[in-house]
Amino acid sequence: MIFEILIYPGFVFLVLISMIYYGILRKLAARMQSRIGPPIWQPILDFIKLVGKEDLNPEQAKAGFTLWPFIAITSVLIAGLLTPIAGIVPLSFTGDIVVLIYFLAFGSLAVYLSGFSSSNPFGVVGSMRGLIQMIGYEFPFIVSILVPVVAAGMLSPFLINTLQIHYGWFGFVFPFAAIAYFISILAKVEIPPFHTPGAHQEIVSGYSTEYTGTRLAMIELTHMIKLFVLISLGVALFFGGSADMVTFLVKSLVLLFVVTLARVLVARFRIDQILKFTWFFGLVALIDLVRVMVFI
Amino acid sequence: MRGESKEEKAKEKELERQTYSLPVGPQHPMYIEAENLNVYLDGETIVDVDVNVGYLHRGIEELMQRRNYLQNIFVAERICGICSGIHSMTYCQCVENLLGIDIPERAKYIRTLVLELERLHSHFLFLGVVGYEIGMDTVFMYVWKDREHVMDMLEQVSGNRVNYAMPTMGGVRRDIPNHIIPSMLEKLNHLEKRTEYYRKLFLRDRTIIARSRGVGILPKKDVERLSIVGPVARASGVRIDVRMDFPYLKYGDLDWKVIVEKGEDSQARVMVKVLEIFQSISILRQCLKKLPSLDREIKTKVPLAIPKTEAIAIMEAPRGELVYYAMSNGTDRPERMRIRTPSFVNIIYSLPIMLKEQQLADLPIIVASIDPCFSCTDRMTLIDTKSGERKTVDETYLKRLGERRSR
Amino acid sequence: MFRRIGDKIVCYARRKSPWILHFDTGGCNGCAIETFAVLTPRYDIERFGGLSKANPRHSDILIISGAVTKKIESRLRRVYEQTPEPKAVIAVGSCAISKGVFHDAYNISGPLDRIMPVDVYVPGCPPKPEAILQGLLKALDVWRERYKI
Amino acid sequence: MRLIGEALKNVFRKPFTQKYPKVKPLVPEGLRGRVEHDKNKCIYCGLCAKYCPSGAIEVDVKKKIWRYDMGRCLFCSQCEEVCKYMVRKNAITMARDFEHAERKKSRLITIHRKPKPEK
Ligand code: SF4
Ligand code: SF4
Ligand code: SF4
Ligand code: SF4
Ligand code: SF4
Ligand code: SF4
Ligand code: SF4
Ligand code: SF4
Repeated sequence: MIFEILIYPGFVFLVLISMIYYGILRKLAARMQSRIGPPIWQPILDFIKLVGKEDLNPEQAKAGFTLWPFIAITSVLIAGLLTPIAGIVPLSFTGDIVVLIYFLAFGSLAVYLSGFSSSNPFGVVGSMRGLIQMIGYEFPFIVSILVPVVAAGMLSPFLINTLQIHYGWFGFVFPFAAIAYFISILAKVEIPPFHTPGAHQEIVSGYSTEYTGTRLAMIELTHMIKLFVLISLGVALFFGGSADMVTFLVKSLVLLFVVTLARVLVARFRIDQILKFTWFFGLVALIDLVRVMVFI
Repeated sequence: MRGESKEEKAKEKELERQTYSLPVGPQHPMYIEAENLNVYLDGETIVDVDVNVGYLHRGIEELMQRRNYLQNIFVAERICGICSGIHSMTYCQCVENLLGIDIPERAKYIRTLVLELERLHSHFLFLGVVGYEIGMDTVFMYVWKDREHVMDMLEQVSGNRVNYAMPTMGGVRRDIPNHIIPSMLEKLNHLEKRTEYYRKLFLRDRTIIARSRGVGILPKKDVERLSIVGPVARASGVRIDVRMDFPYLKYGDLDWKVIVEKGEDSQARVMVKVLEIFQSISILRQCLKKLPSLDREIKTKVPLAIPKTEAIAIMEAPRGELVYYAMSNGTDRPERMRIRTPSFVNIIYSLPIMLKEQQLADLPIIVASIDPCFSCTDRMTLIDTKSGERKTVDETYLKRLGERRSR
Repeated sequence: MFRRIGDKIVCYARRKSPWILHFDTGGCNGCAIETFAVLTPRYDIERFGGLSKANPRHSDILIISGAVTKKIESRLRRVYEQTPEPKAVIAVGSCAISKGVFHDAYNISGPLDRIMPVDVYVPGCPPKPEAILQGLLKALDVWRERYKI
Repeated sequence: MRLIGEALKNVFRKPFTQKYPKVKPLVPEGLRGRVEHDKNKCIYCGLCAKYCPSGAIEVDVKKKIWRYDMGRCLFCSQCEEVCKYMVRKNAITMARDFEHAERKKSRLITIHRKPKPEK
């Protein structure tokens, strides 16, 4: 149990594989742009470098400036522990999918609050955009997760995972929900077209503008872990689940490839366009939810 | 820019109370150069903008008055690294107008060729930057990848990728050898294919359209009122292009047409540039076809000191009309240089109109769509320091000067 | 002992992940576009782990081009202060090294090394992107020596 | 989304990137890389210094010293032209190498003195 929580598939494994996945994303994106790109362990190097860098404390920072990044990373890590990875869930109790949703949302919230606490105008605008974006994507996210939950009649992603192994892929049974889920992965991790809160060209680095060193490393790592958690949750809920490492890797890497494609192919949305877009897919996912409610 | 009068100050106070301001620049990812826009926001909507220029002001006109004519070619070139060619060529043209001399035919073709290559590279750069500003790195990467072919050609022709140092007084400094022409034509074919791809991309890609259509409207009447120039004006349906209106070098003899779009928005400005790339490619092909049949003379002799007169030269830079005015005093240094650049008008006057009531998220694409570049905006404006007198130059006088321009 | 190994790892990571900030301080922006070109497929700074961050607080290496004008000088100092240690400064182009063609213009307060310590000089007007890359790689070596373990 | 074909193709294509530090790029014949000065051909007339737009060359005509600061040079080859066409000595040529990054500013400076005539 302790081994599962701390090493595999717990904290250490989670952190490492998230970074590698992010590295694969960067490498793939570079190749699609016809560049060589960084090695896939690049995020690890970035992380070590950031930890070794000086931490600057801006004068105008408010209380919690240091705290929020760590809260953010803790909450996504806990969310990671609740997600089935290759058929193992380190932490498990009844109703854990609800807890998972809360921890993921809280992870994002903490990141945005960190932007507010830095009192930098860019940070504040970025956080504001992040919060608006959250209104957008939480709806399709929750609806799309509810679909397999209601269909399976249980709240544990672990059990849904195993159920799918016997009953076929929920992604095919509920395609709309699967698409909405995919959209909300992009939105939650701020991958294009949803990189509005950190839009480089408008507001420098958004909420993380004032952050340096370790705290910046935590914010970046939060994103990477969020991406990995969402991808593996997607595999568990929609893509047939996985009982062993090989199927898990194959399925999650395919999903990662699609995420990379999205990152490479589309332009950034404006905040009003984001709201329209995400709510549209939320409504689409509702169709599936209604189908589940009526027919099952 | 905000004045100092009482009313304006009161207005400013009022603005500050209602809104919050966001400094964009001088160090900001939105543009390569340093410039400062103070954006007043209400939520995500832009209420007002202050354009604060001058961060790159180096005092070039004054500098040019202290250097001799030959050195000034390179000073003029370094007003800006993007249209470096047009600056040095307009300068040389201006000096040749002072002397009233003509340059050899081959030199004219080579100058035209370099200018069009420069327009190509500048327009490709612009397309890439547009992609970058709307958050589409891939477009930026692809366009700049193809731009490398143009840079290769420029390097091959002139010996440097950015500051070509091609023209000199009375001609050009380097000849284009015949053996590089086939490879250049090949590259042009490749570029044409790619441009066709980008034309479809910018015209049809859903996400690009969502971000650029109907954004940053600059009505035709404002363009005419504020005398905005270049592709920005052409995208609002105003047919101005110095190359056609007052043909210089070989533009009068070549076959091409002015691109005009009616859209008035960011997308129209992008499309104007895309279509101009095709025009440039066609002009380049014509030049390259003509070159081998011309005789090899590329330079005429010019005296180093110029008797007291004055002259102007106008050319179409990638971003609009560029005017050089020079006054000589009998020595080998100009008495007065004055440069009027396109971006100055385009930035100062059109930005506040286009940005008002827009979303903050559209700021980069709007700013990018007029292709701002601040190096030439921030030259210097100085009234004759030596005599202290200030001449008023009226229109007929300018016309008279203009007539003396050699073709 | 563990400290030393840790330091070595951090040092290695630093050399493999230079995040750059480019700032044009009043040149002709020829150097600016060439620095921009370093990000693009042909030169691809990302294969050395480099990313263009455009935010001084996130960057490790400042690539500064252009003769420093008087108006921008204070801003430049602030950018330098906002960059957390360890950092390196690369002066790109003749303008930044010695004010280049603007050496006697009245509104210039450069050269760059009067304002901040410069680690690597990349001459050229503008230098080829390859030369800028070479300067960057050299700056990484400087690092290893300056923060040597 | 129109980029999708191009992007997918690129995954399997060779990247466009030059492997720069390992493989040196090809440079065109006429590249203006660096000023190369032949101290034997030079007559130390100082004309190149007069026409250099940035003052990168300084010539002490009396002591016969030619000093060149690469950190200030614009690589415009004006000096080459002056020496070739005005002085007709051809003492200056433009070399094609371009990797000049240095850690010390002083290493960018070249000083040439007129060599002692050999007996
Ligand atoms: S050039 Fe002079 S007259 Fe013309 S718009 Fe500018 S400031 Fe006004
Ligand atoms: S218009 Fe722009 S690119 Fe052209 S010279 Fe001016 S600053 Fe440079
Ligand atoms: S008008 Fe002249 S002095 Fe005034 S900001 Fe513009 S360039 Fe500088
Ligand atoms: S003419 Fe020159 S000095 Fe007069 S207001 Fe315009 S920029 Fe200023
Ligand atoms: S004084 Fe008048 S003519 Fe002269 S530069 Fe200024 S606006 Fe133009
Ligand atoms: S060094 Fe040359 S190219 Fe670079 S900014 Fe200065 S003048 Fe422009
Ligand atoms: S012009 Fe030629 S000969 Fe005269 S000093 Fe310069 S290099 Fe020597
Ligand atoms: S190349 Fe140009 S700037 Fe360099 S020394 Fe020669 S004349 Fe001067």
